[in-house]
Amino acid sequence: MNINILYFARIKESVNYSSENIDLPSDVETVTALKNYLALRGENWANLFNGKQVIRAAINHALVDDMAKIKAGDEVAFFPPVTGG
Amino acid sequence: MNINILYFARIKESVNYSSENIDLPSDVETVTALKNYLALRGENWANLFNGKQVIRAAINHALVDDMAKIKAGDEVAFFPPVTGG
Amino acid sequence: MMTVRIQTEDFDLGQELVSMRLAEHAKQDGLAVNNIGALVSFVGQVREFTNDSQNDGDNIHTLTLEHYPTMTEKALTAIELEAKSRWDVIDTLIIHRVGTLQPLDQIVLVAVTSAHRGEAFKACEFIMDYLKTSAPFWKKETTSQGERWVEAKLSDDAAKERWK
Amino acid sequence: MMTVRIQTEDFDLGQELVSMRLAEHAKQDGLAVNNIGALVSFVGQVREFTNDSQNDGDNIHTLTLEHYPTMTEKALTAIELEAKSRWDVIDTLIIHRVGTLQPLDQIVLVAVTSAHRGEAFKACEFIMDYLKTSAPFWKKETTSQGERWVEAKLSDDAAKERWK
Repeated sequence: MNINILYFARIKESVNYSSENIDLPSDVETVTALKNYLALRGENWANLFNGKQVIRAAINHALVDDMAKIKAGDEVAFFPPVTGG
Repeated sequence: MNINILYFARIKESVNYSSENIDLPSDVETVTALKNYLALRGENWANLFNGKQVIRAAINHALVDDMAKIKAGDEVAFFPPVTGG
Repeated sequence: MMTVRIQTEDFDLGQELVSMRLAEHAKQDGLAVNNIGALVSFVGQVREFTNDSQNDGDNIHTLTLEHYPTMTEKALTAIELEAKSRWDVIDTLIIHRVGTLQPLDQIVLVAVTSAHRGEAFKACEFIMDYLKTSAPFWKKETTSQGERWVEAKLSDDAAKERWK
Repeated sequence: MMTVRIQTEDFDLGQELVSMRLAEHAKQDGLAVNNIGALVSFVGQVREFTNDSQNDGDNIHTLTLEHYPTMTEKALTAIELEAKSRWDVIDTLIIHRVGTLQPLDQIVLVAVTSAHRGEAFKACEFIMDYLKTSAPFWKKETTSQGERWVEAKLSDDAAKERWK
């Protein structure tokens, strides 16, 4: 399925772009599965998405946990813990 | 002993003056004793100081409870529970 | 730093708060820069209607504040000192008006600065809870029903008890 | 009533708070008069020095706030709605700046009005605690040591947990 992924803050700087449109294999159905899938892209991606760093996710502008399901057309965002205010 | 007494808010309105200088009998040594002494002045005073109404006291500008001792030269104030802010 | 002002005249809310957040009092006194990150403030104002159990919904015409002049500043300063002893705050300000006010007039401002927000929130609410129960002010309302002294609220005593 | 504004430009603290306490938004919209007795507000500003464990006491040169535009307003509105469902408040306002700021610049204003103070204090602190942990903002500091992303604080998670 096709989704959009957005990256923010130090994750954006680390992967060096802010968004991408991607076709996922059919077995990538959750946030955890998507993180694992991205971690396969190389060392930099592995360091970010192997679970050792806290990476928050939002689907369609709502915070979700890693068990959340992804569906076609979703906007999935990855970012560090927030630090506003 | 000689002390000054101040009255505030509805107590001041009820007794109809705001302060007095008074010579107390030697056995009037606490706030309670002073309240009882004032209550002897007549019905209006009795209604205020017979213990059925909550009347706060301060000695020399500090809130005290009814067991507090009074000494010569003190400024004793009587007032209703405060309602500022 | 801490400040207490009792006054009949109104105050400029924006000016007071900007002065607090920029630590202007401290800087005028040549004190070190304070690293303020948080400003919490409370403004109490005259409501337009009474809404306690005794006198529900009357229009308030005026509210008159009486106080005990020689005690008031002492009581408020003691409350600020207690707040500063409990929390790591940088500056505290209390402005309380006395005399006759109209609906929507400001009555009181409490403002607290600190490095981080938690301390400022706690100290500001603490100061208000103690002011409500320990500072010698009394309110008299005038409504279409006439004049009456505002009664103290049990909820204010309960609010103070939380801090013990 | 409730308002959320995300903006690069500064805001006039006094004007915003006076508008809240006089219920000017409500009155412009022809809503009933609100009987506001209490206004609680929080201002967060850029500190002059870092003071966390990693980078203690450096001068802050600039602070840059990034956010997630399409999510930010939604997240802040959800926090205001949650606050209004928990407490009897009249109006809430959140203004949050983004972009590059200097020391002493205002970052955020949260203001809450209510009839009585307890509800306004709770709702204002609740909104800040949730904003700190749920709204998509990220801070990057520039100091003499270079640039670094500000780390989230465990104390902010703890502050949010209190409300559960």
